[in-house]
Amino acid sequence: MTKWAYSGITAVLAVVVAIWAIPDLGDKYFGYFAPLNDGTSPPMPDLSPDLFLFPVSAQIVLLTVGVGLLVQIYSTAYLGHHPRYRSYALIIILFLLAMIAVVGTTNLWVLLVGWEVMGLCSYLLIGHEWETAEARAGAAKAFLMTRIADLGLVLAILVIGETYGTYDLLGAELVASDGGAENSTAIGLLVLVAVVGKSAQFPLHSWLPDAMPGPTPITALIHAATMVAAGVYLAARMFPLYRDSELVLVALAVIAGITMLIGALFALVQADLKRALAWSTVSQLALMFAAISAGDPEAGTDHLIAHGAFKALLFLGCGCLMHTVGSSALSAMGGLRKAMPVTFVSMTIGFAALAGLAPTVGFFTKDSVLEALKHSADGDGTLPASVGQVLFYVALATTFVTAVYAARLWLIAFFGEPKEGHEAPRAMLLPVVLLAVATFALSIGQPFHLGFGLVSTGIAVLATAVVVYAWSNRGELDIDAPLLTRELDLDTPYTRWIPAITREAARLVVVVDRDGVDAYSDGGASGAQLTSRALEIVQSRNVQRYATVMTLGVIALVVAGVIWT
Amino acid sequence: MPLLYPLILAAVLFGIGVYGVLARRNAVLMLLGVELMLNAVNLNLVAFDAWLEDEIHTGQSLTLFTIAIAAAEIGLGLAIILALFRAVRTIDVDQVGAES
Amino acid sequence: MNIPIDWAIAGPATIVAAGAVIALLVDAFFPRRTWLGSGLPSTAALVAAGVELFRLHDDVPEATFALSLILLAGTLFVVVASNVMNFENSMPPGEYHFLMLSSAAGAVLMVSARDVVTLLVALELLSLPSIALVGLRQGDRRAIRSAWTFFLASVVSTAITLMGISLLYGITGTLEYQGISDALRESDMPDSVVSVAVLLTVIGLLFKLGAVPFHMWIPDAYLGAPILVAGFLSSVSKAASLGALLTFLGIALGFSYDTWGTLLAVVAAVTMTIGNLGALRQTNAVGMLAWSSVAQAGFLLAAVAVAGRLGLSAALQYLAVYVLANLVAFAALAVVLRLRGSTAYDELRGLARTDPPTGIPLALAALTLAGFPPAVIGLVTKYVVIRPVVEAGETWLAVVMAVNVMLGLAYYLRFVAVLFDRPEGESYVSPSPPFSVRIAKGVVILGALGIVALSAWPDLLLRNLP
Amino acid sequence: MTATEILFLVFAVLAVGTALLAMTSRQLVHSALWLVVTLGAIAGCFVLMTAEFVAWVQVLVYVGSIVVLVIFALMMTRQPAAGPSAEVTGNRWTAAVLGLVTAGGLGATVVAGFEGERIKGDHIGTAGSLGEAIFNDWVLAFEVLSLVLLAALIGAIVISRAGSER
Amino acid sequence: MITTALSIPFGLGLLLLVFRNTVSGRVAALLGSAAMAASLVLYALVWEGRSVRVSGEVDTSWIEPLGARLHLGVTYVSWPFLLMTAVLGLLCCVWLIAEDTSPALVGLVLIISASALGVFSSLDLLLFFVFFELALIPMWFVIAWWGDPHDPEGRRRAATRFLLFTVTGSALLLVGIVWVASPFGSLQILDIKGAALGAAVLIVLGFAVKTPLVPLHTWLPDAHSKAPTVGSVLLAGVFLKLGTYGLILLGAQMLPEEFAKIAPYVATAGVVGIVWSALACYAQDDLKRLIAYSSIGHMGFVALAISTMSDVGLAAAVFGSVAHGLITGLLFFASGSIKDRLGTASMAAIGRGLYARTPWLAVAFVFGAVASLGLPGLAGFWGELLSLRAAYEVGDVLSKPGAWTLVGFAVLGIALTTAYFVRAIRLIAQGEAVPHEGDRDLNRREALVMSVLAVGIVALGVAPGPLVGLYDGPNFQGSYEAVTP
Repeated sequence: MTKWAYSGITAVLAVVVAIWAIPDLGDKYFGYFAPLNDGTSPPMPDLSPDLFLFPVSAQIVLLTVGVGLLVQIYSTAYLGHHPRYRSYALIIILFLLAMIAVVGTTNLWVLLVGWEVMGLCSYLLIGHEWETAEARAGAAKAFLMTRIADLGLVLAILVIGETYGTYDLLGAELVASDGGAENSTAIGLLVLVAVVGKSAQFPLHSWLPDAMPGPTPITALIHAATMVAAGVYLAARMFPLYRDSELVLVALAVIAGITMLIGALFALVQADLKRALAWSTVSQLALMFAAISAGDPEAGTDHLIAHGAFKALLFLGCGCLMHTVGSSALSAMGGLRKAMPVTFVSMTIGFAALAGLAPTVGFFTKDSVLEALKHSADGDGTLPASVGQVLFYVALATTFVTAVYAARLWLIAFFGEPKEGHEAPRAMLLPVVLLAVATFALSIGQPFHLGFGLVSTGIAVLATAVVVYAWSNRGELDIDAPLLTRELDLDTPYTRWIPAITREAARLVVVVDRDGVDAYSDGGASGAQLTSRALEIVQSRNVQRYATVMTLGVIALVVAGVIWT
Repeated sequence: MPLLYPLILAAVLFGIGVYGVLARRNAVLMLLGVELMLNAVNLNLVAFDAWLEDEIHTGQSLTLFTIAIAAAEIGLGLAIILALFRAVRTIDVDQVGAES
Repeated sequence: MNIPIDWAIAGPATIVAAGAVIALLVDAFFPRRTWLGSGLPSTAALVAAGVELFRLHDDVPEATFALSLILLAGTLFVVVASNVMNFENSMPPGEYHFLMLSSAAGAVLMVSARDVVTLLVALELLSLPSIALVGLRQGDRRAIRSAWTFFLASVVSTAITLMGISLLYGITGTLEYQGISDALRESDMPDSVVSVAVLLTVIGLLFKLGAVPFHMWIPDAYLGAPILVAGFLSSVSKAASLGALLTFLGIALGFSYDTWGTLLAVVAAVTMTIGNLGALRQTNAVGMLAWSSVAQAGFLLAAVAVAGRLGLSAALQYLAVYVLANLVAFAALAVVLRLRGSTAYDELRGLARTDPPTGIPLALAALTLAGFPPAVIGLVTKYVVIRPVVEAGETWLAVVMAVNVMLGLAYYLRFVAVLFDRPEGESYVSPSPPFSVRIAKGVVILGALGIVALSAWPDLLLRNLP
Repeated sequence: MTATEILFLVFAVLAVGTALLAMTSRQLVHSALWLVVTLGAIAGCFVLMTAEFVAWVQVLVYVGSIVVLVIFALMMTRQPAAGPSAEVTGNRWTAAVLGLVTAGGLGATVVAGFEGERIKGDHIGTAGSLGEAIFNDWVLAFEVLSLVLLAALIGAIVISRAGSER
Repeated sequence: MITTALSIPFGLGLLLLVFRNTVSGRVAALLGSAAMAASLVLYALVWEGRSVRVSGEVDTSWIEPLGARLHLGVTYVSWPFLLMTAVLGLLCCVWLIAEDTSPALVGLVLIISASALGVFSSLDLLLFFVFFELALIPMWFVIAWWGDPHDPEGRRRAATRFLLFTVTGSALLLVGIVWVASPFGSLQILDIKGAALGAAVLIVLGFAVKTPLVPLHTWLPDAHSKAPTVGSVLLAGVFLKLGTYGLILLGAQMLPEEFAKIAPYVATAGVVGIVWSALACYAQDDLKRLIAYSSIGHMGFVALAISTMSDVGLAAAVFGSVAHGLITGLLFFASGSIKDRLGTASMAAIGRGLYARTPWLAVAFVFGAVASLGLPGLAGFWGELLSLRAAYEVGDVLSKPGAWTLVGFAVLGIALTTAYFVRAIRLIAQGEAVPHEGDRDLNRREALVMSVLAVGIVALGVAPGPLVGLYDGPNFQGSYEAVTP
C-alpha cells in the first residue's frame, strides 16, 4: 500500500544522512577549519551546497531524520486515510530536507533557503486541515510571524557578507574567532530577531501554541526536530559572530528569562494537553537560549537534542491519547492508565524527562544548562554577573514550575477513576516506545554535575510532591488564574492592533489612490472637456462675435508685442 | 502741413470703421464699416507717400490697388449678401447664424 | 531704387493663372459640364507649372521652390480628387476649377513675393476665390452662411493688415522686404511703433493660417464648404500663408527675429492647445479635421517661431507631411460623403472593415497627423519639428508640444477606433462606384501609398526638402 | 497755420462727423449717403496731400460706383419692418470700446512715431508720375490685381447664381 | 539575424491581421507560436558572450539627415530582457491555441511582442522610440476589444487611460531624446555620454510613467484588470520592462552624471511604491487588480536597484525584471483562467476552497504567490535580495542614511507583501469549498503554459548564477561610468 512508500523514502533519506553524519560525531566543540574566502566585496550569491557538518550539527541532523522517520511511520496510521495524505507526506520530506539544508551547509544562502522553506512547509502543514478556520488562522499567523523574523536573517546575512567579504559561514567565523569580529552588535541583533521568531520566543512566541490545529505528528515534528530547533541551532552556530557584544547577550538573556517563566506558567494553567505541551516547548527553548547567552552553546544544543527526543515522545503520546478519546482537552482524558499501559509508561518517562528527573536525559542536560547559568551568575560567563544571577534564579523557578505542570498533566491524563479505551495501532505505538528508549539512551555519556543534580532533583521532587498532595486532597487540579489563562493578553497586538492598523492604512491608501493620486489626471481630463465645451459655446456662428474676438486678439497681441519689445 | 493731421484722422476713421463692423446689425452696413477702415488706410498711405516724397509712389500705387481690392471685395461681398438674403430671408447678422 | 520684378518666379503662377482662364473658357464654350472636361485643362496647367518650376530650379531660392512644389502638388491632388463631386449638378465645374486655380496662382505668388504690395495682392487672389468656392454649392444655406462668415472675417483681417502695411511703409519708406530690413536696421523709430506695424501686418497671414484667436472662421467654413474645398483651405492656403510668413519674417525682419519668435511661440502654444481641445468633442470627421488643422497650424507656427535661428527645413518638412496626410483624409472623406451622404462618426463606423480602400488610408492619415506609428513619418516629423524648438532653448514650448501630442492622440485614436469598430446594423455594401469615384479612390490610395513609402524611407522626404 | 491746413482740418471734421453719422444712423440709406460725404471729404484730403490722381479715382470708384451698388443692395435686401434701434446689435458697447481703443492706440502709435514731421507738399502725385510708377515698378502686382478682379467678378456671378437656384 | 528574428513575428502578425477572416484561430495561434519560438531561438543564438560589446550588431543607414540609423544589437543588459520577452510572447501564443480565439488577436499579440523585442534590441534613440510607440495602439485594441467581456465601457476607458498616460510619458521622453541628441549630433545610444539635466529629467519621467513609479501608476491597475489574460501578461511582463530597461539604458548608462542627481528621487519613489502598493493590495478584492498593484511593488525594487548605479544594482534590476516577468506572467495566467471559468476576478465572488474545487489551478496560483512574495529558492527572491544588498552597500550616488532608511521600508514592504498574499490564499484557495458550475481544472494547454513558467521560476531561483554572472566576475569591467554627484 502506497502510504508506506513515503515512509520508505524518508527511511532512505535517514539512512543516507546517517552514513553521512555519523562519522562527524566527534567530541563536542565548535571547531573552525575552513579556507577563508578573502575578497573585500562579497561575491554574487549562489546556491552551491557547501556541505559540512560539525559534531553538533551531525547530532541535530540525526535527530531530525530520526524523528522525521518516526513521524512518517506514525502518520501512516494517524492520518493514513486522509484524502490529501500524499501532499502531506511529501511536504514532510521537503520539511526534513530543508532542515538538513539549514544544519548541513556552510553557505549562508543555502541555509537561508532551507530556513524559509521550513517556514513555508510549516505553513502548509499547520494549514493542512484548511477547511477549519483555526487551522487557517494558525497557519497564517505562524507564516507571517516567522517570515517577519526571517527578514532579520536576510539582513544579518547581508551584514555578514559586507563585514567578512564572504557568504561562507566558516570563513566568517574563522575571521571572527581570530578576534576579527566586527559589527557583532548589528549581526547579533539581526540574528536574534531571526531566532526569536523561529523558536517562538517572547515577544514573537504566540504563533507556536496557535499552531496546535495542525496534525499532532506535525506538531511533534515542528517542536522537536525541525522548525524551532533551527532557531536554537542558528543562535548557537553564529555565537562566535556576536559573542563579544554584551548588548546582544544581555538582550538574549532577558528574552530567555521572560520566555521561560511565562511559558512555564502558561503551561501550568492550560486545560488542553497539546497547548500545554506547546507552552512547555516555548519555555524549554528559552532555557536553551539562556545557556547560549551564558556563553555555553554546547549546553544549549545538548538540551535541544534531549528535548527533541522527549518532546517528540510526549506529542506522539498525546496523539495516541487523542486517537483514543478523540480530543486533546484534558477534561476528556483521565484514568487511561489501565486502558493504555504502553502509552502510559512511555509518557511517564517523557514527563519525567520534562521535569528533569534522573536518570532521563532531561535531567543531565538541564543540569548542564543550570551549571552554565551558575557560572555566569558567578561572573565568569559572558554575561554581566547581575544579569547572570537573575537569570539563574529565574531558571530555578522555571524548573520548579516545569516539574509542577509536568506532574499535573501526568496526573490529570492518566489517574482518576478509570476510563474505557484501547491502545493506539502499532504503527503509532512503535515510535512512542522507541523515543522512550531514546530518552534513556541519550543520557549515556552526558556530563554529570553532582551539586546541581541534587538541587534540581530536589526542586523537581518537591514540586511533584506538592502536586500529588494537592491532587490527593482536592481530587482535581484546575488552577483558576484568569490572567494566566488569558496568557497576560500578550497576544492582543498581533490579534487586534496590528491587523487593525494595517487594514485601516490599506483602506486609506485605496481611497487616496483613487481620489487623491489620480487628481492630476482626472482634473486634467475634466478640465480639457470643460474647455472643449466652452469652445463649442464660443463658436456661435455669428460673424460679428468672431470679428470682436479677432479685434480683441489683435489688441492683445499688439499690446504684448509693445510690452515685449 | 503736419504729418500728424492725416494720420490722426486715419486713426479716428479706422476706429469708427471698427465700431461699424462690430456694431451694425445690417450686413451691408458692416461692409461699409470695412470700407471706412480701408479708406483710413488709404489716408495713411497717401500721407506717408507725400511725406517721404517717394519717387516710385509706393504709397499711392498701393492706395490705388487698395481701392481696386475694395471694389472687388464689395462686389463679392454684396453678391454673398444677396445670396444670403435669398437663402435665409434676412441679413440680420444675429439671425443669419442663429437658426440653423 | 527699383522693385525687382522676378518674372522667373512668376512663371509658374502665370501658367496656373492661364490654366484657370482656359478652364473657364473651355467650360464656357463646350458647355457639357463634364468635370473631366474642365478638369483636364487645370490638371495640364498644374503639371506644366510644375515642369516650369523644375526648369527654374536653379534660379529660384530653395525654400520658394519647395513651397511652390508643395502648393502645386496639393492643388493637383485636390483638382483630381474633385472628380468625385461630379454628382453635384449644383456645382458649376468650370467656375470651380477657375476659382481653384486662380487661388492656387495666388498661393504660388504669395510665397514668391518679395515685396509687401505683391504679397497683399496675392493674398487677395488667394482669399477671394476661395471665399467664392466655399459658397459655391448652390442653394445650400449652410454653404452661403459659411461663405459670409469667411468673407467678413477675412475682409476685416485684410483691413487690419493694410493698416499695418501703411505704418510699415511710413516707418521704412519702402515695401520691399530687403529694403524694409535695411531701413529698420538703421531706423531710429521707437521699437513700440515698429512692433505695432509689424504685428498688424502679420495678422492677415496668421488669419489665413488659422492661428488663435483668428481661427474661429475655420470650423464654420470647413463644415459649410464643399469638402474638397475645405481640404484645399486646410492644406494649400495654409501652406501659402505659412510660406509667406516665413519669407516675410525671414527676409524683412531676419535681424530682429528673436523678438517676434518669442511672441510667435506663445501664439503657437495657445493655438495648438485650443485646436486640440476644440477637436476633443467633435463627432463629425470634418469638424474634427477642422479643429485638428488649427492645432497643426500651432505646430507649424512653433517651427516658424524658431526658424529665424535654425532655418526653414523643419517647418517645410512638417508642412509637406501635414499637407499630404490632410489631403488624403479630406479626399477619403469626400468619397465617403459621396457614397454615404454624411461624414458623421456613426456613418464612418467600421469603414476600414467594410471599405478598406477608403477607410485604411483615412486611418493612416489620422495616425500621421497624430504622429504615431505605424505612420512612422508622422512621428519623424514630430521629432523634426520639436528638435529646433529644443535647440532654440524654448524647452517650455517643447513640453507644451509634448502634452499636445497626447491631447491630439486622444481624438485621433477615437477616430481610428471608430473606423475599425464593428459596424452595427446592416453592414454597408458599396455598389460598384462610378468611374469618377474610382478616380478619387485611386488618388486616395496613391496618397496613402505615399505615406507608407515615406514611413518606410523617411529619407525620401528629409533628404529632398531643404 | 496755412490755408491748406485749415482746409484739411475742415475736411477732417467733416469726414469724422459724417462717418459717425453713417455708422450710427437708423436709416440704412441715410448712412450710405452719409458715407458718400465721408468718402468725398477723404478725397478732398487726398487732394490737399498732393495726390490728385488718387483723389479722382476715389471719387470715381467709390462715390461713382461702389456706393450706388451699396444702395441697390440695401434696396434689394429691405427687411420686413425691423423694430426701432434694431440697426445696432447688442454688441455695440463692446464695439464702441474697441473702436475707441483702436483709434487711441493707433493715434498714440503715430504720435510716438511721427510727431513733428511735416508734409512739404511739392511732390505731386499726378496721373503721369503714378502711371509711370505702376507700369515700371508695380506691374506684376497690377497684373495680378486684374486677375483678382476677374476672379471676384466670376465668384460674384457664381455666388449670386447659387442663391437663385434652390 | 536580429532582423530576421524581428521580421518573422512582425510579418506574420501583419498577415494575420490582413487574413483574419480566412484562417482559424487555432491555426493562427499555432503559426504565432512557431514564429515566436523561431525568434526566441534566434535571439538565444545571437549572443556572442559578454566580452563582445554588441552581439549580432546590425547597423545600416536609415534617416541620414537626422543621424538616425537602423542600429540593432544585443548587449549584456538587453539579452535577458529579450529572452524573457520572447518566452512570454511564445507562451501567450500557446495560450491562444483554442477554437474561440480571433486570429486578429494573435496578430496583435505578435506585433506587440515583436515591437517590445525591437525596443530591447535597438541601439538608436529614434528607432528605440519608434518601437516604443509601435506597441501602444495594438495594445489599446487588445484591451478595448478583447478585454473584460462584462464591462465594455470600463475596458474602453481603461485602454484609453492607459494609452494617454503612456503617450504623455513618451512624448516627454521624445522631447528628452531630442534634447539629448541635438547637441550631440548623433542618435547612437552607445556613443552618447551626458546631456543637460533637464533632458535626463524628462527621460526619467517618461520611463517612470511606464515602469510605473508612484505617483504615476494609476493607469496600471485599471488596464491590467480590464485586459484579457494575454493582454495582462504582456502588459505586466513586457511593457513595464520597457520602462525599467529604459531607465537602465537611457538613464543610468547613457546619462550617468545627470541620472546620479535624479537617482535619490527615483529610489524614494520606488520604495514608496513598494509600501504603497503592498497596502493597496491588502485591501483589494479584485484578484487581477491585486496582482497589478503587486507589480508596482516589484518594479519599486527594480527602481531602487537601478538608482544605486552599482553593478550589484544592475544585476538586481535585470534579475528583478526577468523574474517579475515570469512570476507575474504565471499569476496572470492563473487568475485569467479563474476569470475565464467564473466570469469574475472578485475574490468574494470566486469563493473559498479552490484547493478542493480546482486543485491544480489553485496550486499554480499559490505557487505564483509564494514566488512573488520572494521565497528564497524561487526567482522572486534574488531580485529583491540583490536590490536590498545594492542599497545596503550604497552605490556612489545614494547617501548612507537615506539608502538604509529605504532598505528598512523595503523590508517592511516585503512583510506586507507576505501578508496580502497569505490573505489572498486564505480567501480563495483554502476554506470550506463552495462549488461553482464554472469549476474546471486546468486543461492541457493551460497546464503546459503554467508549468513552463513554474519550471523557469524554480530554475532561476535555484541557479541564479548564470544570470547574475553576467554582471559579475573578474573580467567584468563596471557597467557604469564612475559618477561623483
